[in-house]
Amino acid sequence: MSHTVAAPRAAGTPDPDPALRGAVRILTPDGERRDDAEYGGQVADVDDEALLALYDDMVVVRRIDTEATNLQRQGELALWPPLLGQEAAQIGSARALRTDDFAFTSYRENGVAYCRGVTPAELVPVWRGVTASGWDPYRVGMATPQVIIAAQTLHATGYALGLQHDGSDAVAIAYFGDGATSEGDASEALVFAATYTAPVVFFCQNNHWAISEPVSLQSGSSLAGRAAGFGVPSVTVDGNDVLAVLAVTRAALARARAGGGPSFIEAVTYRMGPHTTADDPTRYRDPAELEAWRRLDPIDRVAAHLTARGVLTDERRAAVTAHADEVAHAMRAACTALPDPDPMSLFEHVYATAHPELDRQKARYARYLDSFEDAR
Amino acid sequence: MSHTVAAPRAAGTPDPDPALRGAVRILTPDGERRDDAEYGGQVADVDDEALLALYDDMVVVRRIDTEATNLQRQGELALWPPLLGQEAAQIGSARALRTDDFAFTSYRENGVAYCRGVTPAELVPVWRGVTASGWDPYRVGMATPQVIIAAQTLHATGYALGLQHDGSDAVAIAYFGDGATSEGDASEALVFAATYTAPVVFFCQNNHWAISEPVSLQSGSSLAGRAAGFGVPSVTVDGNDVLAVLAVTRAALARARAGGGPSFIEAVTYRMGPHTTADDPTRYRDPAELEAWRRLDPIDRVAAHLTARGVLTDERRAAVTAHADEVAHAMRAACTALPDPDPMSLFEHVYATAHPELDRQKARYARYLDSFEDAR
Amino acid sequence: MSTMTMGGALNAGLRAALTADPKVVLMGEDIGRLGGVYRITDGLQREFGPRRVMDTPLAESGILGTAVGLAYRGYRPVCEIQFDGFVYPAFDQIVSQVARMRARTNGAVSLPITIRIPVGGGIGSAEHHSDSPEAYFAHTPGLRVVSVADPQDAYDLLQDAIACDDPVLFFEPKRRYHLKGEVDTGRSRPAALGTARVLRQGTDATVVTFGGLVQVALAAADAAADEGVSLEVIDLRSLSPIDWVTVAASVRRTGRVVVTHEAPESVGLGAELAAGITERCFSYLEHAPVRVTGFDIPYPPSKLEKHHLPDLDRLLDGVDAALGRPSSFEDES
Amino acid sequence: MSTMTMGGALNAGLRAALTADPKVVLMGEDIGRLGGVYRITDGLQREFGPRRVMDTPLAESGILGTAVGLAYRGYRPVCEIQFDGFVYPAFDQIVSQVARMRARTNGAVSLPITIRIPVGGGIGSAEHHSDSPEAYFAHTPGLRVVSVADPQDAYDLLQDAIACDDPVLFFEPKRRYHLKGEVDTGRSRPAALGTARVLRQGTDATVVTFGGLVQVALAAADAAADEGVSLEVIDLRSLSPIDWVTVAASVRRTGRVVVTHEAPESVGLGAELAAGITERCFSYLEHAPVRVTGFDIPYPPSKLEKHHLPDLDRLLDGVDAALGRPSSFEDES
Ligand SMILES: Cc1ncc(C[n+]2csc(CCOP(=O)(O)OP(=O)(O)O)c2C)c(N)n1
Ligand SMILES: Cc1ncc(C[n+]2csc(CCOP(=O)(O)OP(=O)(O)O)c2C)c(N)n1
Ligand SMILES: [Mg+2]
Ligand SMILES: [Mg+2]
Repeated sequence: MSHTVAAPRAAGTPDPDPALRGAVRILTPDGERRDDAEYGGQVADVDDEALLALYDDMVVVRRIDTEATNLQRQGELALWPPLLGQEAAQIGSARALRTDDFAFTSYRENGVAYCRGVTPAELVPVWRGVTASGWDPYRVGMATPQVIIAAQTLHATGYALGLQHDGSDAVAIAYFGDGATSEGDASEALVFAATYTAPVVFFCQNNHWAISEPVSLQSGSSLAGRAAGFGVPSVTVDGNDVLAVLAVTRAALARARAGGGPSFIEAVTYRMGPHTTADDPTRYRDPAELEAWRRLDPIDRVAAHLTARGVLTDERRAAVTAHADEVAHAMRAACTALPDPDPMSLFEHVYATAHPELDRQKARYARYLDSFEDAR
Repeated sequence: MSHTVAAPRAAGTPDPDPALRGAVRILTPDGERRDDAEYGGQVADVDDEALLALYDDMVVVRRIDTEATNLQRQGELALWPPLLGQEAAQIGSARALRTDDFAFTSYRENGVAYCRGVTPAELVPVWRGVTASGWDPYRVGMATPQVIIAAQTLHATGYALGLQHDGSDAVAIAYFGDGATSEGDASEALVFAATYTAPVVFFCQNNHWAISEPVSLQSGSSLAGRAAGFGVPSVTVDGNDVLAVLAVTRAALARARAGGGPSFIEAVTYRMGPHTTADDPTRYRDPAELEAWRRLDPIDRVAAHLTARGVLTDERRAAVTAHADEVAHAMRAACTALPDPDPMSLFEHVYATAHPELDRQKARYARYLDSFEDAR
Repeated sequence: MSTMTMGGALNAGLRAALTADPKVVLMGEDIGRLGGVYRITDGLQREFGPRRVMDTPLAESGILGTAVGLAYRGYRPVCEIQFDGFVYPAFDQIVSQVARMRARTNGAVSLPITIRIPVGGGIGSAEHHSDSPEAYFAHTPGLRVVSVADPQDAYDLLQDAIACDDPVLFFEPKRRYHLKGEVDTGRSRPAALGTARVLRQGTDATVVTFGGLVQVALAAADAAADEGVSLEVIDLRSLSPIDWVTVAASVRRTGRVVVTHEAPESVGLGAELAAGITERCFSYLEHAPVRVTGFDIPYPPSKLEKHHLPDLDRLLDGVDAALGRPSSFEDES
Repeated sequence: MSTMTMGGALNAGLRAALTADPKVVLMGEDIGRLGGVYRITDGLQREFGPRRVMDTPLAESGILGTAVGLAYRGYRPVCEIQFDGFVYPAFDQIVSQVARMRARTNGAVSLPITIRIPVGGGIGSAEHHSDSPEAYFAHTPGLRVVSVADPQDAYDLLQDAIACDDPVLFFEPKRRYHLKGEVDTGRSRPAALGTARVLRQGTDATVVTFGGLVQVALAAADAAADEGVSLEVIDLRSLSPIDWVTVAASVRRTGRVVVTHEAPESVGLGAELAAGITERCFSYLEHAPVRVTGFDIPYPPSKLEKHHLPDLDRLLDGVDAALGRPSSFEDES
């Protein structure tokens, strides 16, 4: 038999971006809420107030993002990877999770972290370079950011196997980018997940870029179609539609909880900012592309919808802004107050059990530092 | 949109093995030659005499395989990886190649090597442990066997890029097993091949086993379907049907030559022997499975067909057997005559250019060996 | 107390670990029904089921990467890499994930993963089946590296490795799988992890080695004794960290040392031993530490391996060098 | 002769190689339109086209594996690995394929692949962006390893590496990309590949280093001179093979040596240097070779890196140790 990738299902709305054609979409860019035969039921409970909460989340994480970017520009952080434009993908998916689910992410998922209960003050220390880790993964159900592209897809799969062995109905979720799909680890994760029917959700944010490389360099066909080839059911969703993302993630989680195994979600979104604060996207991308995506802004459409419904009044809008400002200011204050780490902490947490060689190096370095004290 | 793997195309013959259902098949297990609407034209030129030549090839490589297995049992070879049962997959595909095409294989493709012009005497020295390499890859258009599972899939892809840069219409072909599809390298090769539209054919012999592991452990769905998910057109073929394999390989090569890029062929076959002579398959597989596959023997069906057509007379059968015996005897003679290598050859071919440190080690070892000479 | 091969002792050790701790899971290629290509996991899947003794897809990065996730969830994965030469596809997960996770999480996450690898040559095998990759891992902070040499140690150290909250690379010299010895599986004993042992006492020179060469060193000591040379033999056991106390004490007594391993010489474990010994014993040394190792070449075809691998004669040649006697070690520069 | 940064010299070197030999192709992540995250390939895709300067998918094993195939077909791939910490996914292709292909084919197949890697710390970067992985590769037979320290050498050695029929790991200390110097791109000169250079002559002790620490060693030599201590400084340049002739000659003259690198100490390049120097210069040594290196820890958060990386003061502390003066190096065992 000959195989070809299944054709995308008939498009609901005409859309300039081919990647979005046929993607699950519930809230249109104009703010119109539509039903979706397959996934609509997953978010039937999301009323105006609930949607407003999602709006609040998105505004807050964008504000965190802006503040952190400023902190970097001001020299308070060494680096920051902005999520600008990806708020719906992150909030919609992370708000679908249960407390006992577990997220393994890359560096860009500060919105996910926020939803998991990582405090804004915990988000910045790593990027300031004062510590290896901002939070305890077990407290929030989220691993610390992974820098090695795609490595966490396997960690999530293994964690899911552990959940399966434990007889838990919790689920592991892996977050990664479009670029990450090229790494062997991402494919091996699909193999392992399919083979063991592991309760894991692969959540790919196709933000169209891997630093300067467009997604077309990573794949000639749809990323969701790739997962299907591994026997992992997949879906493409409008990643800038927080309701649709919530819906498809809930569906994937439900399948995993019921023993149905892994799923793959391709959230089609756009990295509106630079790769990191060290990057200059004007070197490689067309400003027109950015403009086109601005019209699909994930926050604007929720605002439009809620405003049209009379829910998002000026007063409530101001309250959301105030909340965001408050979070951002707290983060800034916490950040600038962070002390430099103790030099001798270099030697901590390398091993769990005694290690004479490292102890020797530590003792020597202590003597070395002391010699400067003595010299004073 | 939701993706699922395309359903296999309607089955032509009822077949006990699901993997074969819907596979391209031209010569039935009973020896009946049928047409195939899509691929039949590729082998329209293969008349009785041409088929007899393929029969001769298969008998010879099976005989080589048996002889080498015996050589191992007799202590003349350290190890041998039998191809028993995979003759049609290897001969059908390799006979589709042009001289200037290039094959990158694993350790089991002795049938491919035979077709490329590797002499039987060149097949055994590596397995005897007297040399690192039995042949010059450039003379025969085939790399020496790859032991690291799936590594060669990338080499073939890179070679294909070289062909593309050169403006050649030659093609690279990678041979690998069902187990190999799990390795990250195999997936990365599909990514690179798809991205660059590289003229490479991925030829997967799904022989149902990776040592003791059944193919179901590597994949929950069809291996050909996996390639399709990467945007690489793929086809499943009855790997025990030499004509069908020839046909689909010719089609894939033609696409590549015309600039159509990579293809993936899943040849469904069966490893009738042990993994290697060091393996004992009775520990892990059901003898009934082997029996079922014996009925699909790749040589028997050609013999049945040619006998029914009055082409394979007793006389011609005897001639083929005599040819096979002659090749086997020559291989045995060459093998047992192989001298042990010179100890100082240890230091050869590590670097192309002078390397003082290795020269020092070499000189020291020469002095060391001399000291024994002196002591005599 | 019973007689076992080293392979048998490892099998018994895995069984004991699976029995003692429900969090222990075994992962690897062909370790289930087949019991591993060396049968080290023989019968364990039948006994403990496919969830605890998992045949994995053919992907080493996948094995280690999922082991990280399992350990993150509180399990103690014991991964088998089928042969030394197949550990490299997992290198990234080992050096960037397994080794660093504790540091990365400020101690919140332990990855008590044991990575068992049949290593080394001497068995007439094909390419990629005879590597000695210990230096790569001994250079990597966050890992512990162990190499066993006999049945009792194999049993004991495997228990220690699995119980250890740090990740451990556990090297099994495949040419000693059939080595027999008495094994006491019941004894209570101090953890041996991290310690070397003096296997034979001597006064003229110290031979430091590990794994498959321990037997060679002992045989060399016998041969040397016949010629009136008294060799002390140390089995390092722990390659990271090195038990410098034991090693330095010996070299200070003998004043001469030969280190030997199968891996290539340059930047091998022997370099660390020679450097560390010189640092600790400089004024006691009568001669520079001598290295007798595999050459700086890819592992050769099997008919040549006897030339590549240090054997009794090459070791004694090195001892001659250390003793200042005529040897193939001339003044080279 | 013109003034260039090291990054500029590398860019000029790549341009020269692409111009000189149509078989040279560049491969890597973000090297095309962006010109690489460090802009080392800036403008080259525009000049030579996307076939010769190839942006690759995000997969390091894929980059090296396809480079093997391209080299098999007669090309000379120059691969950029974006940062040191991202070379490990390609480790298998490098150690099992790139390093061994010549030996595996009895010399029939050459793989003249250059693997460029920005390495090392000192730039305040995130995890996995400051590793010094040279020991892994210097331990691997079949590879050559080069580390450059200034613009002229960067230009020259890059030409040598690309022209060499052996695979070369080419380490670029990223904290020196902006270091400026005079570069003569036209001179004809003997190939420098494989040779060390004495950058400063001295009599009291030899400092052996490479890459990013060369500037530190030169500064330390200045500081030591102020205190009346005369240091000889050697830039190793070639980490595999090591130019023992140059190193040993110096140490025989000075009798004391400090080796320094950023990588962790255990089984690092410093171990090989200390061992090899002791073997070659034992009777000339007044003190054991001293190692001043990064600690045996995963690279720390950036606010701590100044403590982890050898700097002028730590280097002088090591020099004190080598001179037998009070230092943090006590008699440890
Ligand atoms: C193994 C590895 N290779 C390369 C890099 C360098 N790098 C960091 S982010 C990045 C692009 C990732 O793109 P994508 O997966 O799409 O995620 P995004 O940044 O868009 O969120 C690259 C190449 C890395 N971190 N790890
Ligand atoms: C990277 C790597 N891992 C493991 C092995 C050990 N090994 C050798 S052959 C084999 C099974 C391969 O199965 P498959 O790809 O189906 O090929 P077949 O042997 O059936 O031809 C394994 C696991 C190896 N050679 N390389
Ligand atoms: Mg992206
Ligand atoms: Mg197979």
